[in-house]
Amino acid sequence: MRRGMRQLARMAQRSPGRAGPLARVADRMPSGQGPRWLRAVLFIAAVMYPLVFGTGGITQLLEQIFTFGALAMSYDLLLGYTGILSFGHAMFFGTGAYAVAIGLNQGDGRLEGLLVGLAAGIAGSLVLSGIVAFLSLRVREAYFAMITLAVGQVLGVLAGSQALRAVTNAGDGLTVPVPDLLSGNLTLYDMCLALLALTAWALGRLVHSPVGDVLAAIRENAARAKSLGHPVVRFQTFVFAVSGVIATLAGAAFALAQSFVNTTVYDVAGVSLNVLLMVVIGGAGTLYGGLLGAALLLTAQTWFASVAGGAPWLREYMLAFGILYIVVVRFMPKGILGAFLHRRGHGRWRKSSDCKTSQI
Amino acid sequence: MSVALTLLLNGLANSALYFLMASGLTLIFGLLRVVNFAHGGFFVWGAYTGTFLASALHNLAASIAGGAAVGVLLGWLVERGLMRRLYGDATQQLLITMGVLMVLSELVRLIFGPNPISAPAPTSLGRSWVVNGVPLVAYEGFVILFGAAVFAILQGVLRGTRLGALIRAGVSNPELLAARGIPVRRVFTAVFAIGAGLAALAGGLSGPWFGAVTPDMGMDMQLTAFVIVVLGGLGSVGGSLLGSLVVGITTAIVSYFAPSLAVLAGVVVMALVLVVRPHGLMGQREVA
Amino acid sequence: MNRVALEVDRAVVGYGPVPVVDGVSIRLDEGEFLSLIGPNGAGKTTLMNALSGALALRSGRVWYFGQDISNWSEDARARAGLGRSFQKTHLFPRLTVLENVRIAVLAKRRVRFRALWSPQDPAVDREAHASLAAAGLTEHADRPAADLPHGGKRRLELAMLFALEPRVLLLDEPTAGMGAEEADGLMRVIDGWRRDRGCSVMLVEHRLDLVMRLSDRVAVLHQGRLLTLGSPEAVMADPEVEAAYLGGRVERA
Amino acid sequence: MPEALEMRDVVANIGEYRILDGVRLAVPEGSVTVMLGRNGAGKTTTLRTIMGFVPCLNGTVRLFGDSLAGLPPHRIARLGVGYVPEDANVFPNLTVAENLRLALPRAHGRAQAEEAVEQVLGLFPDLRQAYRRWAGHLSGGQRQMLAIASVLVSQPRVMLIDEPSKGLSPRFVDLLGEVIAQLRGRTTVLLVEQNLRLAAVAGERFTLLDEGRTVMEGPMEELLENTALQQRYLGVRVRERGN
Repeated sequence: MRRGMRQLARMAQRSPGRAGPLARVADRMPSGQGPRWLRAVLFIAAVMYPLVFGTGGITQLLEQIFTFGALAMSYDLLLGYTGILSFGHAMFFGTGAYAVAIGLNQGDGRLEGLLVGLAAGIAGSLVLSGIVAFLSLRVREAYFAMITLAVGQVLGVLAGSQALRAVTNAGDGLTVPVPDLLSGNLTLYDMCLALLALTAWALGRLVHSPVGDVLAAIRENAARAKSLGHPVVRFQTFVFAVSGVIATLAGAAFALAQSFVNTTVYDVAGVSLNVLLMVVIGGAGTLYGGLLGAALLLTAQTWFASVAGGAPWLREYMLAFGILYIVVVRFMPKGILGAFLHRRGHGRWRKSSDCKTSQI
Repeated sequence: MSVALTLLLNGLANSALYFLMASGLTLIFGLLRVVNFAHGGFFVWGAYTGTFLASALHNLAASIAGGAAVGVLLGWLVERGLMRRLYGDATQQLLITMGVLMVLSELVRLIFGPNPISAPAPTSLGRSWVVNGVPLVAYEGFVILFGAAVFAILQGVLRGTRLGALIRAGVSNPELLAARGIPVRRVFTAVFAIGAGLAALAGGLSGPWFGAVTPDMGMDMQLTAFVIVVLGGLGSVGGSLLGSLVVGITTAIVSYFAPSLAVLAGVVVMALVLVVRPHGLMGQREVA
Repeated sequence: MNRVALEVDRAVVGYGPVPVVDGVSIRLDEGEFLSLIGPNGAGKTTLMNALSGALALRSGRVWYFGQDISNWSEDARARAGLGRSFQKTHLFPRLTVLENVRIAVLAKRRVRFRALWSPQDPAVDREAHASLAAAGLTEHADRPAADLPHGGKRRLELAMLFALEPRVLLLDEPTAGMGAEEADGLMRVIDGWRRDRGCSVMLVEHRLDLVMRLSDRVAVLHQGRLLTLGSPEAVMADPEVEAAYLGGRVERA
Repeated sequence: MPEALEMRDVVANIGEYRILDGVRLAVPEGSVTVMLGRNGAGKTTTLRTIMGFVPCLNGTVRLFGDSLAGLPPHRIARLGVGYVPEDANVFPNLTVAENLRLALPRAHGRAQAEEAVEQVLGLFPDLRQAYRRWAGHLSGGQRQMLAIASVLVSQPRVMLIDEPSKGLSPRFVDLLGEVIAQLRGRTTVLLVEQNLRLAAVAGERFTLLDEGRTVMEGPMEELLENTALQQRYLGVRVRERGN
């Protein structure tokens, strides 16, 4: 799996000359230049699509795929690259969405409102990630999962609470007045695509930098990384913050693209678990797996919704996803891209350093 | 004064429900080393089964027992079918239990619909009195007594029975337990099923307590239970009692003065405790 | 004459009525090779853990080149130059051998987040290769660490330690599970490297022949207490050591 | 007549490490056999393989002629194999009494259980005094006694004892030697021990392990007389002292 991961990390790097020493293992992979070529074609196709076919249902779906793809890739940085499990990624996504929505509402749809909102959202997310990391990373892995879940849920309840109706419009949600500069479907479409491209570039660079090597060390054997002198908690906090900021941007883009925000952006099942599902299905630790998962799930979701008229139970796609999710975790822990890329079988989640030998 | 007493009783009833949830969670963690994210799913199934049976049978004992039985059955199935193969792989277990929560909640939504279903208290416990300005609600008293009884029974079982000794032994060293000829896997299954049953019991009791059941109540209760076990210290039954009391009473007080902030109260208390004691009030540092 | 590299003063480690390490004081001079011996369960590994910061002291202090590091975290001590190896190999099994060493080089160079803006430094790779060469692993550089034979894993542990360029090496049974000749070779690598760099070594080891040959001084731990500390000859001649540690009639040579 | 315990060409891995690579072992009924070898030779893994904690990849493990292959540890224990691990061999959060009773089959009636416990307490008077205390509060020596006692109480046909002398003072090591000597005839013992002195006192036969294989076995005297062998495989030499 390591090889494929590096392969993808290298793909994400524009200049091949910059491929560092860790990429050497990947260099021997047979698949070579194919994926990079594919990536360029997909990018150009994504840019061209609305120019050729115009905007409509499909571009709306694509906008969602781009924003959720960026969100899923930021989540993969946590789960796949650093090996920490969060059930509350919605706390950042929702904060970004609400910050932009509130900023634009208070600023009467002017660009300044957007910028102030965005800045406030990013600052809020940084503070949030710092607090959550401080509370939970010192203890044990499970605490991080529990506390992220709790904090995410609390924010959702706050956003819907009557006490904050003046700014959040409580449970009714906010309509987002899109600034003139961004109005027009194509601009928003391009913005979402730009966010995705930027995320892919930044994350590719991050996981391939020396910091990325340290993250891999933490994922493989955190105790050893610490005993070698790496400040593990500091790195985990940093990754959590980076991932949070990207998720905040994704939330902001989502709010603009939908021009409406309500408490569902903080939803555990709808966002936190959905994005987890995307990464797990696509393949954790592959960077682009999350994007693949987002594309599959969102397409399926749209399809379910469109055929649900005749069969209302199809609206319950969350149930189907839940079952799918259990099946994937249980039987296909590498995910689609992971299984495709990695022929050599090392368990993904297993920390093979401390092999369990007991047969009880 | 009467307000304080009212809030105290209210808080104690909350605490009793929370304790049922948190003690199961903490027992499962202590023995299996798994944080069971599916716990809220067992809770919601207990609540719906209880409500359904209550409307069909009009018998409180039968409906609560039926809810608990469903919880035990679900717990048994989940442990046997999914958890068993994943011991020693913490991340994958967390992911699986989360998936189970999703499926159990969605199944409830599918079968019973997304809207709240009212769950009245049985007529025998629907009465209330006012004593010196303090309203005493029969069902509230029932919940408090029930919680206290479960705590006493749990302590009794853990301290005084062979099963209790096995559970305590398994918490400290499951491998040695196997070496003494005990089928540890079966103890694991039993504890997981008991924990699930306790959660479902909490569900069955909380229908009439909240007046209605909704598919989302599992997730909400689950979060409160997490706050409690983190607060009290994961793996300690005493800690979950203490945590339940703190969170239950705090929630009652805060929801009286500022209802919309009630959900914040528990999390803020938890955060404050974690700053001072990262391993919770009664939790112990993991021995390396 | 020599500076004191590491000093532990009346260390007590472990809870409960019987501490695992109970009031041990040892001084390690700069450039010195000191071995820690004692029967199984004497508290040697626990003492190592307390020195490296993996375990907290219940009481007592640890000094490192005159600085009180008793409250420093494990990673801070490692960054200051206190390198530690483990009784059971403790690697990044899915990364390649070279990558394992690179992680150590990066630890020494203190990766900061600005590394995100600067491309990979080829010097990191060079240093990693140098450490691999010192441990005799060059030809295995591109294998996953998990695929190495046992002796190779031991050498990789060493290469990672060397890459940290520590001023003090804490070695916990580096030859565990090795054959006699292999162990001998490994110790020779360690000793050569030590002489080269002038760093200090504290070694826990069961093979007394190696201990006696290499050590400047030997400390005997028994039931959490320091029994004797002296030259190898003095320790071997000490009847108390034989009685308590070696058990009367039978003796390890 | 089959041996109480017999291993042939046993191969076992822990994680990616091959730890056992050809262990051969024959423990006659009623004997005390000592397994020796330096650190990392595979002694503990051999015991854990017998117990079923480590899967046996190749070769056979037989108890009185019956194969133990593929059985889970608790089944092996119920077949009469008692295991005293090196560390963590009592339940510290249980009392001494609870530790002793835990291993008794449920089929035992109360009276029968009392009798079994009583019998074992006769061997370990120290434990009788500490009967109601938490096992975690015992001293190292008492804890080792409790570990042996709580296995003995279920009257195993074969006992596997892993380095009981670890961390004990010489006085307790002597006591331990007496206890193990008393086991002779009552049950069959496979003892892992680095302390050659205890081995010499307690054992009748020895098995020598090196790098995961059996290099030699035979009567204890053979090993005690052969200093070259000790030197080679144990790094140990026997020397007469004081005369």
